[in-house]
Amino acid sequence: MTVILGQMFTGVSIGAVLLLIALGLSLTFGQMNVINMAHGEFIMAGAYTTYVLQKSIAGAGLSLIVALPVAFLVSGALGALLEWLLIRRLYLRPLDTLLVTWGVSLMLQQLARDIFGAPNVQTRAPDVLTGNITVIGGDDPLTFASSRLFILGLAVAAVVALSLTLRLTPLGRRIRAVVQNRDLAEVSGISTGRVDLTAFFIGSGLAGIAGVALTLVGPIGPTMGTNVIIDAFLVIVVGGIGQLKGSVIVAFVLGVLQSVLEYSTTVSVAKVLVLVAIVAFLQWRPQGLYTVRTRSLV
Amino acid sequence: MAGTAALAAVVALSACGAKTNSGSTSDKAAQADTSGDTIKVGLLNSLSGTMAISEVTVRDSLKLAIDEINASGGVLGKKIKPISEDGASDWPTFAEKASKLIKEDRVAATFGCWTSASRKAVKPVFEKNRSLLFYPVQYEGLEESPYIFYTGATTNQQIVPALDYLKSQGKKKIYLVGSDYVFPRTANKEIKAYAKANGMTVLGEDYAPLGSTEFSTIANKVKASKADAVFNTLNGDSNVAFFKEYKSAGLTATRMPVVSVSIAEEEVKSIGSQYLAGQLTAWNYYQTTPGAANTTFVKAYKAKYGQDKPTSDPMEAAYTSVYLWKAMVEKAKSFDPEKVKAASDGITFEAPEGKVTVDGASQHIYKTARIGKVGTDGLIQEVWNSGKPIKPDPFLKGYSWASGLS
Amino acid sequence: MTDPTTTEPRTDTGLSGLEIRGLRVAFDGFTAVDGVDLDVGPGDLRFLIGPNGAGKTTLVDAVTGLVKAEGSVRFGGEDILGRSVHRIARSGIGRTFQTATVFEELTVLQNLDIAAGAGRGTLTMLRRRKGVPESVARALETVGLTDLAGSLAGTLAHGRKQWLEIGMLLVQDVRLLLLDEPVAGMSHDERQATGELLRRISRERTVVVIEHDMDFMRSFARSVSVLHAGKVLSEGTVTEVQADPKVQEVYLGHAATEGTTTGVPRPTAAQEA
Amino acid sequence: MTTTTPQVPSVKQLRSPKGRLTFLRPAAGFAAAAVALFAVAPLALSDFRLGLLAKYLCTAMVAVGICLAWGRGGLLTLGQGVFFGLGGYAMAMHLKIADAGPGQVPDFMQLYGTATELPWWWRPFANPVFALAATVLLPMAVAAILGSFVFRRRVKGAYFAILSQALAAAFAIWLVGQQATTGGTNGLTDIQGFFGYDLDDPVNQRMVYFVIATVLLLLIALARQLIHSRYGELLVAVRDSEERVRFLGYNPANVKLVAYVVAAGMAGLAGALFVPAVGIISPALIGIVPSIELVIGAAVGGRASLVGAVLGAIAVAWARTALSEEFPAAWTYFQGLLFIVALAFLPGGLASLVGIVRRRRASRAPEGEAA
Repeated sequence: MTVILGQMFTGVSIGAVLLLIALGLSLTFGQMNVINMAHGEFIMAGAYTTYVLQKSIAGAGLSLIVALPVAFLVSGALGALLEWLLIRRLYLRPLDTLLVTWGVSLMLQQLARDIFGAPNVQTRAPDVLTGNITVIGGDDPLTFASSRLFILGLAVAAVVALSLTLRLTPLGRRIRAVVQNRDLAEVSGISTGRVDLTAFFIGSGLAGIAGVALTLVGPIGPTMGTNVIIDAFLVIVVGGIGQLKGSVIVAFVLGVLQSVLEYSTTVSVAKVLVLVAIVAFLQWRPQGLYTVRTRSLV
Repeated sequence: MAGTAALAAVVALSACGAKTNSGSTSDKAAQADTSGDTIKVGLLNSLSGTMAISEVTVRDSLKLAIDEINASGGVLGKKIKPISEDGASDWPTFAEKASKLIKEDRVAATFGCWTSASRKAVKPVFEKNRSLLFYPVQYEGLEESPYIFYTGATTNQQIVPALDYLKSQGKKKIYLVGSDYVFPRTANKEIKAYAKANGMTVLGEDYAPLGSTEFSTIANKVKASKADAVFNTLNGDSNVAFFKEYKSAGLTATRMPVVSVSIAEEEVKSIGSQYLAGQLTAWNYYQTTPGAANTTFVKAYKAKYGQDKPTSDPMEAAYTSVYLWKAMVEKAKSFDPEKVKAASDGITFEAPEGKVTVDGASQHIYKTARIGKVGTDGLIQEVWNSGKPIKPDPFLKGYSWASGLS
Repeated sequence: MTDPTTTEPRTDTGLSGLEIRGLRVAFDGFTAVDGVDLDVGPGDLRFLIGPNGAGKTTLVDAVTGLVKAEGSVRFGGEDILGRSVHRIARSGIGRTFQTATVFEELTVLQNLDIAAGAGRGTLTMLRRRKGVPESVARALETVGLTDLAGSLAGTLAHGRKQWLEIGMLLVQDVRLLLLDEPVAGMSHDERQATGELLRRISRERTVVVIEHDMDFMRSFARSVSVLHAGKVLSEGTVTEVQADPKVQEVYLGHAATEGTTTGVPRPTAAQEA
Repeated sequence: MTTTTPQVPSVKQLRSPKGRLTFLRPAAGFAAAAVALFAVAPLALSDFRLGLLAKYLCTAMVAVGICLAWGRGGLLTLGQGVFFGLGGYAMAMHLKIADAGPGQVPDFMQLYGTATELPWWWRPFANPVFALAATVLLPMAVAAILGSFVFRRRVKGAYFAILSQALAAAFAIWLVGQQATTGGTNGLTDIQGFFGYDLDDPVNQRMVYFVIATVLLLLIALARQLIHSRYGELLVAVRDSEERVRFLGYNPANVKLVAYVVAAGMAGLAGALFVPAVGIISPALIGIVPSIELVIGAAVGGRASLVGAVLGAIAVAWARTALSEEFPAAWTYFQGLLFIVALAFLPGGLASLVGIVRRRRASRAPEGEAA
């Protein structure tokens, strides 16, 4: 029983990590339809930000808290720069965007290697986040890892903040207007260029936050972004492009599915099965879990 | 069009060379370029991609040895000129670059490779061209290429002693965790055979894809198994995630120690002693290994690359390999690979890990096995060693339990 | 345009009519077409008019299989509702879109050749086009694009793209043409020419035109259906419909007071003769 | 406009728009390519460089398919690594069986598996005819099954791209997991012979090069025929406006499927020939990164132009070798920069430069042939 509950929690926590790394993409890919392969490197930038801050801020807890907003700004700025320099030239050419940003990703990885060295770097986690919380005591205790609980909380907070921003603020309204009808938004006096830039800033900034969270559970190195990027895209695609709730549901479903399969088979087999399940699902619902029905041609 | 095809067919047919099994393979081994007052050697390491994490340090260490040798007069009066190539963590690229070093640069010997996959990819290249490769990383054994010198440990110098150690500590139930590639799978096969013969039980065996960083399920499984110890053959990034998850699951080095065979000082530094303190490693060298040779090596390395840079077993094995090659060349009085090979048996070197001796028959080296414990300072302290260098036995012929393995 | 006498009458296919019963199309809660009954007789030149949002384009979308609909659509005696788009096309129904959609990176000739070829076998498809198929040459002349056969369709002026589209329907050999605002953005002369072209075509095929241009409608319509809020409001000849008080109230009344305006103003595409 | 009279003779003009020259130009191009590949390259390059060229030509074969499927058909083919791998493994399996000799199993199976006899799905590959056919037919079959689902369900654009990548990742992970029967991460290495010819021998290596060059030219000719056929015109039409094609009575899914399947077959053949040229096939050649790299060559050269895509693929592969030899530590900067500059600022690839130059020359001399 505790094994099953523990495994369910594991699934949810894998889902939380997936959600956090995919959340930024729900803006840049989901809303703006930009396949940004350098998104993984923005996650990396967030993680390295944590590492740099720890060198100047003594307490591991404090530096982690400070790292969240700073990483948001650093990765956000990188994203805005990328949008301004390259992506705005490529809005109607999705595959070109993919290939160009892949080139950017190669360069950012090499840059990280030259600045921080090829080996992984180390960050200290605050002690409260390296242990676990006992939920059911006894011989066979059920424990939840506190780092995972922190990431789950962070993911939920980020989702709430993002959906409130999109729904309630003038900026959010402008982003949604541009997404739904770029030309109409333009003639209604919205500067679509600036909205694109802001949306990209926020989306990439969220990647930075994901990077901070990943320092608690994974390695911090030049290639850390490439390890997660495809999973993140899959969450958005399966959830339905432009659908925040779809991404949330899919992240947790995939997390639980993966943890169950990992437990009953092996990690490799689980990975293959999850990917095959996704391909099969997209045959059934090619537009993902949630779609907006329109009468447009495409 | 048809003309082109016909032309090509004619050219192709007229150009056919030797058949397989005809026994008359061409005798055009690439000749090393020994003119000039320098001698070129190849450094073949991944400088980009996932494996760069580890292999860059090996390249640095090779360069240190070459600089030292050049400063003291070179080899046979020639300065060594290193040609560095990037294997890019991609096996076919390794093969391509190995070819380039041998055929284009005409190097006298090549140093490098890390993963077994990259070694397997270049092995035929070195064999076909009769050129020498010095391979500095511990590996899964079961291999003896006539053109490769293995200066890292084979299984009976690392894994078998680690199992002996666990057995002597009374750890009977073990759990195997590894990356999904050749070394862990082969090593685990050997571990299972050993366990069967020595009254130990293997409670579980899990593999994660290379580069995988999601280990919460594996940590759960390990925890649920209630094993005495974990034998860890994970590689690279995965180790970081695994140990963070291990600690989060409430597993400790005192209750369930993890013996790792791919975690050296460099990895300890990137994972953090916060997560690793008290865990065990199995190697032939640590930065803390006593001896004058090691003191000099560590001091020289830090002087060249930075005080915060640790030294590790593969780095040491790489460093040693250059000196071994120098000694072989000087004994043979020639850079010719065949003569170097012939001269190799019995060559010794006071390496940072202690005295090593080349076993000419297997082209491996005698090495002392050392079990270490990670300290809170991030250094690894030796807790046990084999007392004397162990004779390399890549096919485990001297172990009756291993008879069914190869 | 060519001289009307040069178009030879076709004899291979008889004329077919369109019969729509109780057609309904709903998008997430909004009913765009709400129980339309519509009969277009064989060889008719029917105009569909109505204010924006009346459901004209959606009706055409439903008939051509682009959107899901309830009810029944019979063409030439066969029920076609629910078939896939390309099957409906093969049963002899062709359409154009509000914005001319020709294959811009292919030549006029290639455009027409593709339109002519839905029934070609594999081997023919894998061979190069040699020369100009008879039907394509005829269509080129009918729509007056023979001189421009080698130009890329993307470089054509707006009006000529519309003619190319109509030409594509001709070589496709459809028995029913559904044209969505074919003269939008055309000059007066071009409208005149297009109207005459449609008149000629409707001798051998059934034509349905969605239009906002009332002058154009008055000049060329053989019959008219007025759509309003997803329903058929009125039907008959131009005079009958214009006289219908319901129509005057919702639509024409407004236009009638303005005399001969052309409905919604549209930018005129640059045009060289 | 309304007064234009039909010009009857113009139809006759259309039959041969530019006279016989249009036929001669590609023939001259082919002749030049054949001379370069069969005479210049073997004379000018060392054995090692010729071997590398053979490898580049294999990526160029994939680019031919990509030009067809992506450049002409608009399909974002980001999973070509899968088909390349299927072809490569089919070929390597046969060569490994042949190397092992009758009744024996390949070396790695003895090492990693307990297998004393071939697994059932290896056995048919002992037959050279089956294996050769499989190198092309297996990828085509997989593409046909996948494509018929995907295109019928109208999975497009970004979805198709991400889906292809997921598939490439899954295939690579699966191969790695099956170490005892696929060689795992190592892949199938140390291939000695090629249908009885010893690959050690430089003469035979040259023969492999000539075979590869011949096949590449044949594939280019095949692709050229397809592109200039009625099908090729239809494919462009589907790329530019799928709905419109549907209203003309075609099923665009089938049109796309043909291009996708042909491209897969070409990638499979490339993978098969890569094996004797390089002597290895491994999961590292199949996953997401190699799949992207295969596309990038075509993109840099010019996806819609056959010549551009082929030369682009060769140039990018060559640049990778040259840059990494020259700057082993910093070459990824240059590589990244090359992709960015070529793709962001030259959407038509390097091939579009030719067009720009030609247009400039035409505008300078308007009295010349301005067609």
